[in-house]
Order: sequence, then structure tokens, then C-alpha cells
Amino acid sequence: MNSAALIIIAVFTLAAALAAATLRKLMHAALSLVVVFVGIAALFFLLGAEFVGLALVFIYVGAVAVLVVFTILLTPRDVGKDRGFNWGGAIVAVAVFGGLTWSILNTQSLAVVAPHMPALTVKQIGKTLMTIYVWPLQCVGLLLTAALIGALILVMEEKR
Amino acid sequence: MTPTLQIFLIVSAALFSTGLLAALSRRHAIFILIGIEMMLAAANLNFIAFWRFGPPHQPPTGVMIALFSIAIAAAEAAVGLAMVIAVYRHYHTTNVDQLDQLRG
Amino acid sequence: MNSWIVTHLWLVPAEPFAASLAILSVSNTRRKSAAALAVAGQIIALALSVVAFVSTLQTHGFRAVQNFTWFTFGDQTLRLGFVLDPLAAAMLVMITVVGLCIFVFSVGYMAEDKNFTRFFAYLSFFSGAMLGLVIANSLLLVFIFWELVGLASYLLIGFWIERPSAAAAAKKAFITTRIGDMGFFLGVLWLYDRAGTLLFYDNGRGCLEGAGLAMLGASATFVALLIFCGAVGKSGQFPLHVWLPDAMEGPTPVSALIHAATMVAAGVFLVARVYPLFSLGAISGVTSSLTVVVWIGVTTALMAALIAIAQADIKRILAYSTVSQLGLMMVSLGVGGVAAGIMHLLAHGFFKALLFLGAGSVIHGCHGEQDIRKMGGLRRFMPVTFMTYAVGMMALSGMPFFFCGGWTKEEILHATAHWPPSHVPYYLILVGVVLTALYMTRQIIYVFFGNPRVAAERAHESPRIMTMPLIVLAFGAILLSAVLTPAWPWLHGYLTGEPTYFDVARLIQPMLFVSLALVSAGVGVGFWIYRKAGTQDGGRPAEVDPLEYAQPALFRFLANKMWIDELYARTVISFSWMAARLSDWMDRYFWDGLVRGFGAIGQLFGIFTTSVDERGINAGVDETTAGARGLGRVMSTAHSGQIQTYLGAIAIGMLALLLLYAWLA
Amino acid sequence: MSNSIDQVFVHAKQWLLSSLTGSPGWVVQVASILINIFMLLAVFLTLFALISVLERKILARMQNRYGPNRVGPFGLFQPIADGIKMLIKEDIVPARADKIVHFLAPVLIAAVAILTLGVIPYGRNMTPFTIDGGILFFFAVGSATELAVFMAGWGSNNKFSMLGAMRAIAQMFSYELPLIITALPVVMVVGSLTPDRIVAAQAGYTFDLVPRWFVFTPWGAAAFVLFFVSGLVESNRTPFDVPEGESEIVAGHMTEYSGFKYATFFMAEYIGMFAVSGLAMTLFLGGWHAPARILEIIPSYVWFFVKLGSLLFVYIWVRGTLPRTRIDQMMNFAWKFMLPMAFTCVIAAAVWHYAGRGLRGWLWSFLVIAIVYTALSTLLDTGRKLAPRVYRFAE
Repeated sequence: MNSAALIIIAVFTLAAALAAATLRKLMHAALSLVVVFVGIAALFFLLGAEFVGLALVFIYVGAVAVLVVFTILLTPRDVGKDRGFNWGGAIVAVAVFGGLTWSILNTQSLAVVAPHMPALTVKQIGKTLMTIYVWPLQCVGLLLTAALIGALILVMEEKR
Repeated sequence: MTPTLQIFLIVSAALFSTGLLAALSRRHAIFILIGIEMMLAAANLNFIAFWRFGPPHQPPTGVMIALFSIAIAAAEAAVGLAMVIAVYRHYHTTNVDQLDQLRG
Repeated sequence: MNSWIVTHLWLVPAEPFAASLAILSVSNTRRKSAAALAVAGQIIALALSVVAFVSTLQTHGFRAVQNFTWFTFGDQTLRLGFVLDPLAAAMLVMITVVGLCIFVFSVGYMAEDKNFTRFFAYLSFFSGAMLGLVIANSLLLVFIFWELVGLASYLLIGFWIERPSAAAAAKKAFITTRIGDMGFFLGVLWLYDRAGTLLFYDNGRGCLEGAGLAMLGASATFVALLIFCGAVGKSGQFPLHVWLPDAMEGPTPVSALIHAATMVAAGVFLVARVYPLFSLGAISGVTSSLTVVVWIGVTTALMAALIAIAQADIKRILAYSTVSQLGLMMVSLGVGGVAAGIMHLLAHGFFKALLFLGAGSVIHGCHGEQDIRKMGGLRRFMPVTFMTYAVGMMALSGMPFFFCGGWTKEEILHATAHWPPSHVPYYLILVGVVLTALYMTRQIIYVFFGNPRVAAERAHESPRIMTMPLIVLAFGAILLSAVLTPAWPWLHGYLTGEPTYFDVARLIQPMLFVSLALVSAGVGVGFWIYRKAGTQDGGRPAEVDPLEYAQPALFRFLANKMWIDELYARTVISFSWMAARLSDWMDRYFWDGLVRGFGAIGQLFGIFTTSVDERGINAGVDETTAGARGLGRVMSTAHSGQIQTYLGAIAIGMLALLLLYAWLA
Repeated sequence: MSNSIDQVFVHAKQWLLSSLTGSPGWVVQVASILINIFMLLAVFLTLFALISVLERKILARMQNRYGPNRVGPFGLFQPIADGIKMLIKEDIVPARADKIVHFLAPVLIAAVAILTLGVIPYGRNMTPFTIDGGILFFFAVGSATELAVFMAGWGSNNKFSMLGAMRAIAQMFSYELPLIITALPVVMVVGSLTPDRIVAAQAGYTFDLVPRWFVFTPWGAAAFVLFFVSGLVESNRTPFDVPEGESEIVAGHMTEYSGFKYATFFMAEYIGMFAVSGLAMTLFLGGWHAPARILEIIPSYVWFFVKLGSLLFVYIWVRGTLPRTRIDQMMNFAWKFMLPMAFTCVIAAAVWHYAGRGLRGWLWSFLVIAIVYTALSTLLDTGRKLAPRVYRFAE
């Protein structure tokens, strides 16, 4: 695992995340979110979870990001207007970050390096998904169907 | 120097906090969703990291949970964005400060 | 072919049922298609019946069953089935032939009716139910079809629903037969309790076979008598015969089909079907249950024949004669002449259908008039009807040689004469035979001879479609006698499974002369008494019956059906009325008072609790709610309604938990 | 002999890398990647130039014209002239445009198109980017095209651009489903998402005659046709070029682009076409495998480019033949026909597998597809018969 690559990707991702949280234009923030997800996918690749990284890119860049930009398109009134910034939220976020970092750094059992591990193949994931996790898989399928129908009904024009 | 688990966790914590920042500080409803997506991604990063740094030759539970979480997050995003559109249609605003009909 | 018809025997009743459904589903203006459907269904059923009949000819005592499981409850399985044996096959052919004739007749008779299609739907429905009844191999299935037949009868008697008398007659028929069916159903239950099966034949395990009968033991008598209750109701035996004459309110083809040829025969058929139950443990052919059957039959036969003499309605006379003949069949079954009884049943089916259709033709010709005293001299206007009616009358009277009724009646007399316990039934039946000839002679004289009276003046012959079935049935009644003669008793052998051979010497035997003498006597006396019926004679006015003039009290007794209806009205019905009044009174004053008393107690308690509630509890609750409301007002300030506040609170809470955990660890 | 010709590029790369022995591992890795990228760009940009001029020539021949024939022999240097023209044109950015997004859109779309090329096996041992989930990578990266199109539409701040982008996204989303689902049966049958494994699974010949390509199974043939049609849509080619229909919305999301940015869009479209064709070949047409055993002496990469060339010719042929469809017809076709048929292919592949992959499986899976196809075409029949168009006012 390459430290240099990790640092580059992490800095890139976090910068994009900060941009997504603070950019004034909503569209730019949404596109920054895409960059964040590409960065996270890269981190997944770095960690050896290629399949999850590809799935993340596939779902977030291909679907969720387009949904977000479409929503921005469909709610045009507030786009581009600055609504101010709630500094209280920033304080809370910084406090949470501080608390988390403090506890992570103070937990000695976390200061481990990665063990050697055989590569996780797609086949392996598929087998696990179809054996141990077959019920969760079905439930997720049901959930996605329900979400699809629910989203459709929510945005459907009301008949008069 | 090879990275330890702590570095990944701190990256994840930073991402989580940034997501929290987006969700807490911005007024537009879509920012809240963006923040939530970032927080979920941070959680996924944690899962993957813990799997990678955990004992080898185990079922890849962390990976599985990350996959399911991605799927569920996609559903959440779809419903959430649909709600944003529905709310916009009804109140003609996406500013969450104005959506306070449930005020006590 | 053989096995095919056995496994597909259900098709026979299915055809008329299907026809019925089809007719109900077409518009009631499509009369031709309705009639065509009904007749087609009947023809197919007839063809299948003939196939079934032919297959039973192959061996003596042929019997094939086809059983299946209807449903399973717990570890019990309820099995139903169909049986094909000579009894069923003969009945199938008789019902379909007679039924077909009646269907065709109805096309002409009901041509003017506005509910033509409904009539044919009911008729087909009835036919299907009756066919199902005769091939059922399970007492339960018999019961099901039995009730369907009852329903069809109810619907058809009350067909002219706009007439109050028809509706009342339908109700009377339905309720009276239901009384008998109650006993039948109890018998079915008892039999199931004892034998554990309701199948008649099931490879030796059926309730009519050795093992099943052995399990019954002494209870067989009671079971048999309970089943006989059903037969009494359906076959119009004393004391439940009262519905049958009233059922003549239905259209005449219905009377012919249901109340002469087929349905009322169901009771006789049932007794014949479960005959092993009756004869279980017989000593020289006599059991207590069979004795009951004999005495009921004798009473019915004689009583109905007597009543028939004094009736004026052409159909009522025939109805009482039906009751009488059914009694005769019961006697035959009771004394052990099962084959004779069934043969008489088959023959009766033909000639009684013929007589009823003839009566229908007469009524049709006289424009709806049913009173024989208003007819007369019709033989000139309605020659075909007269000829066929005469054939039917001869057959019914029991004229030997050429008419089927004669041979079967003679055989019944034969069987009764040798009944060990008593000779009384034999002599009473002889009287019945004479009376039968007498009242038939009376009827024919009134209707066809003499001068035309009020209703007969503009009479006309019926159309071809109505006379054709009459002719067919008349030929059937004559030709049937060919297989009934003692010289070649083929039908007897067919039913009993014994081989038959031809012996012309057996043709001449004493009973033949007894029979001939009795019938001649009856006819002769009839001609002598009624020679001047319908005309003024001495001091007697034209409209008064000769017998009434001679014996007014006796005639009134008979004309009023021996006051049995009135007796029932005074006893059974008034008892029910009294019981109902008593129950009503109890309900109104006794139980109602109790309920009201309890109510009052509850009310008092309610008043008490209300006061406690209002004075004591409410005040406390008011204080509490006021406090809660104040607290809620304070708390609600935290509910900003803004999602980000909540989210922030969650984040702070998470942080606090983290710090708490870190502090503890 | 044939083997060394077959592997000549592989050996060349190894020879180049061998000069780096002694350097740290990551240097060699980076060098290897750079060589791959360089080769990919060199080959496919050349191919792009070649195909762009060939398309014009072929279309011209189909329409009884000459086509470009002025620059160089047979007009072959036309792309160079076009390129110079594009480069020196003024780069116009609308004043109200979202400048960053407007700039990033062509970059993203080109990057995505080139990335998808990376996972396709071009010959024996010639896959630039070997990854376990190559097919998934292709679709995952390819799905970013929609985002780029949206960025172009949004960034231009022009209603034609926005409308074109909406149309493009609608049709790409709709046809991405059949595209991915028709790839599924192959993945199911091979049991791998790796392109190399999929190509390897199609090696060999039935009866030494018919190659074991998936296109020769009923489900494979049906899936190939569906995949090809979806590919046409994904690369916005005629008859599905609704998003940039000139007569309706100028040039769709590319309306506000000029000069080199426009050229980049153009290039991305062609490279996307190459990539989809390459994937179609990998999945169904046996990749770089020769169509007969005798022809195996010809190197694998030659076969790949021969097949690619024929597929591209079909693209051009279709463009020269068919008129543009209406957007509603396209959407109906996607959801009512393509998607059910794609699922049918999955089922038919399963049937083929469980019926023994032999003649029996062939017949059964053919039956499944035939039944569903017949049912669908009966159900979707609008009853409108095709007839010559009647010009009421023109005659």
C-alpha cells in the first residue's frame, strides 16, 4: 500500500469534499461531490476492494450524481443564491472531527498495519453474496423497488 | 512507511465531519442530502478499512456491508431527491429554514 | 366402450346440467335456442344412457363402480362415487326416454308462456339431478342429488309464481318433503357413524356389502326406517302424501315428469338401492323395517285409491293414482318383490307420463279447464289423445296381456300373496286394484264419453309436437310388456341377475285370472255406475256425481281427502302455532323482563360511576393535563421545526457518547 | 513464427521496460502504464482520423457523391486539414455561461471515452489495463458520459444545449439498461467479469468449423443485436442522434462549443463508438480470435482491427441508410421492447446452460427467445401499416 498515493488521494478527496460543502453555487458543489466519490473509489482501490470502488463509481457517478443535478435543474428558484452560512454547524462539525480524531489517535489497537491478504476477486464476492448474504440481497432488492415506486409517486404530478 | 488503520480512520472522520458541515451549515435542502451522502461514504470507507486491516481469510463482511450500504444509500438518495422536488412543488422553496411547519 | 362409460358415467347427469346453465346464460327471448339446448342435452344423455345400458347387458349381475375422494378432513376421507348396475341403467334409460318425450311435449305445451327459457332451464336441471341420483354410489351423493331434485321440484311447482296457490303448493311440497329428509339425513349420519363409509359398493368395504352390513348389526333397522322417512316424504306415502296432489299446481309436463314418472319414484328407488339395509337379518324375507314398509304402502295404496274416486280435477285424480301406485310399489318392496317393484316403477314411469301428458293435452285442448265434470265427449275432438289415453288407462288399471302395467301388477300380487306374516295386505291390494280400474273408468267416461259440456264445446286436438310424444309413450307402454311377461321375464332376470328362458306355459297361471277378473269387475262396475255421468238421471242433477247422489256423506269424506289436511291443520299446525305463541309470550314478557332488570342494574351502576367520575376523577385529570400542557409549552421551544437543528443535536449527542465512552475506557 | 509476430508488440514493450532494470518498482509500473497510454492514444487517434474521413467517403459513395478528395491522395489528408482548422478557430465561451463547467465538460467526456478503451483486449496478452471487474469498469466509467453531457448542457446556459442534454441523458439512461443487461448473459455463462477470460472462453471451434463465439448461440445472437442497437444509442449515432438533431435543436449540448472543444466532443463520440464496438466484439464476436483455424496464422490484433473495421462499417452503413427516429418512439422502443428482450436473453442463456450447452440447449433457448419475441411483437403491434409517404401539398 503506497503512502504517497494515499496522501495524494486523501488530500484530493478532502479538498473536493470541502468544496462540496462550502461552494456557493449548488451545481459546483454537486460536481465536487462527484469528485469526492471518485476519490473514495480510489481509496477503495487502494484498500483492495476494487469491486466496491467500481460499484461506487457506477452508482454515484452514473446515477446519484445525475439525480442530484436533475433535482437542481427542477428546483430552479434558489439555485445560485447565497443563503448564508450557519457557523454553528461548522463549530459542531469541527468538534465532532476533533472528538473523533482524538479518540482514534488515543486507541492503540488501531495503530496496526495491514496484514497480507489474498486479492478479493469478484467471484468470491459473488459467492458470498449468493450464500451468506442472500437474504440481505433480496431485502435490498425489495427496498430498491419500494424506493423506486416511492420516488415515482412522490414526484408524480397530482391529477386534478 | 506503510499507512496504518488510523490514517484511514482520520481521513474518514474528516470526510464525515465535512459531510456534517454540509448538512448543518447550508440552507439548501440538496446540501443536506449531499452531506448525508458524504457521511455514508465515510462510513463505507470505515467498513472497508476495518475489513482490510482485520484478520485475513474471513468472509468479506466489511465489503458486503459497504455494498449493501451503497445500494441503500442510492435508494435513500432517490427518495430524498424526490422529496426535495415534492417539497419544492408544494412550498416553492428548498430553503430548510422556511420549512418549519412542525415547529412546536 | 364398457370401461369408458363406467369411468365417464358422470357425463350423463352433466349434460342436462350443462344445458341448464347454458339456457340460463342466454337471453330469455331466445326460446328456440333454449328448447334446442334442453332437448339436445336430453338426447345426449339418452345416448349415453343407452351406451351404459348396453354395457350392463354383457354379464348377469353386472356392477361397476367408480369411486373418488371428495375431500379429506383429519384422517377421515370422504369418498363419493358412481355405480353402474342394472337398477341404475334401467332407471337411466327410463328417465331419459320419458324425459325426452316430456321435453318435446313441453315445447308445444309451454309455447305461450313468457318464462319459456326459465322453464327449460329448470327442467334440464331437474333431469340432471335425477340422473345423478340414480347413478350415485354414495348415500351422501344420493342425498345431495335428492335435495337438488327437491329444489327443482320446488322451483317447478312454483313456476307460475304469480299464482298464490302455486307458491303455497311449492312451499307445502318443499316443507313436507323436508320433514322426511330430516329423517333421511339422520339415517345417513347414523349409518356413517356405524359403518364408517357411505359408499354403497367399494370392493367389499361398502355399507351395502358384507363387511359394512356386519358393522351395522341391530342398528340397521333404525337406519333403514330413518332412510324410509325420506322415501315416504319424496314418494308421497302416508302420512306425508299431502303435498303431492297440491303439487299439480305446476305446469302439466312438470307433473308428468316429476310427480309421476321420475321424482316420486326416487323414494321407491332409494328403498330398492339400500334394500340390503332393510333385509339385514331377515327371517324368511321378513324384518321389522320391511313390515313397516308394507303397512305404510298398503295404507297409502288403498287410501289414495279411495280418495281418487271422488276427485273432480283431472290431474288430481292422476296424482292420487300415483300415490296409490307408489304405495303398491312399496308393498312389493316390503314383501320381498324388489324386482317386481322396480319393474312396476319403470312401467309406471311410462304409462303415468303418458296419462299426464294426455291430461295436459286435454287441458290444452279445453283451454286450461281441469274439471272433468265440465268436459265430455272429447273422443271425437281429440282422437289421438283419446287413443293414447286409453292405452295409459288400460296399463294403469292393470289390464293383462298387452299392457305393461298388467304384468307388473300381477307380479306384485304374486309376491304379496305369499307374504308369511299376514294375508291382509294381499286382500287390501286386491281391493285397490278394483278401485284403480273404477276411478280410471270414471275419469275416462267423464272426459271422453257422453255429450260435450261447457269446456269441451270448443275443444281441439293438440299440435303434432304434443301428440308425437304421446304416441311414442303409448307404444313404449305396450312394447315394454314384451319383456315383462312371465313367459319370458327378461327384465326380471336382468334386474335380479338370474338367467331367463322362454316358457310359454308360465303365461297361464291362476293369478292371471284373478287379475283379469278384478280389473274386469272394476271396469264393469265403473261403466255401470257412471254410464249416465254428466247427464240428468232420475232425481239426480247433471252436475252431481252418481256416487255422490247415492252416498253423499261418504263422497264428501273422500272428496275432502279424508280431511287429512284439516287434521294436520288442527293437530300439527295448530300445535306449532301454539308453541310459537307460547315462545313469543315467553320472549316478550319473561326474558324481556329479565333483560330489562339487568339493564336497570347496569344503569344504576352507571349513574353512580358518572357522579364519581365527574366529581372526583375529572378534577384531578384536569390539573394533571394543565400541568402537562405547561410543560409541553416549555419543551416545545426545543422543537424548532428545522431539520438542521435536530441533525446538530444528534451530532452533539454522538460526540457526547464518544467522550463518555473515552472517559470510561 | 506466427507466434512471434503475434506477440511482437508485447515483446517490444518488454524490451523497452528492460532498459529500466534497476530502477525502483514503481518507476517500472509508471513507465509501463505510460507506454500503454501512449500506444492507445496513438492508435485510436489515428483510427479516429482515418474513420472520420472514411465515413465521409463511404457516406458520399452511398449518396452518389465523391466526398472529400482534395487534400492528399484520395483526400486522405483531410483530417489533418480539419484538425488545423479546428485548432486555429476562436474559442468562444458565452458570457453568461458557467465557465468552469463549460470548460470541464469536453475534458471529462474525452477522458471517459479514452478510459473505457483501457480494458478491452486488443490481442493475445494485449490488454492495457487488466482488472478483475473489467466489464464493470467499462460500464462504471462509461456512465460518467451522462454527467459530462449534462455539464455541457448546463454550463452553456442555452436552452438548446439544455434540451439536447436532457434528451441525451434520457436516451442514454434508457438504453444503458439493455446495454448492461445484454452483457449479463455472457458474464453468467463465462462466470467472470474479466474481458480476458470472456475472450478465452470463446476460443476453439465446434466441429473444427464454427468458432465458439457467443454470437452463434440464440441468446448470444439476440443479445448481440440488442447490444449493438444500444451501442448505437449510447454513441448518439444515426438513427438515434436525437440529442444533436440539427433540424430541431441546432447541435444539442454542443451548440455553444466551437473550435478545439467541439473537436474534442466529436473525438469523444468516435472513441466511444470504438469502445462500444470493442466491447461488443469482446463479449459476442470472440474478441481477437480468428474466425477459422487456418486463419490463426494471422496475428490476433489484426483480427481485432478487422472485426472493428467491419463493425464500424456497419455503423456508417446504418447512418447512410436510416432516417432519424422520434424521441418518443425511441423511449417506447427502449422500455417496451429492448428491456424485456434483454431480460429474455438472460433467461435464454440460463436455459442454454442448464440444458447442457449442446444442441438441446440451443433449441430450447431459441424457443424461449422466439416465443418472447413473437409475444412482444404481437403486443406492441400498433396496427399502423408502413406505407409510402403522401405529400399532400408538394406535387
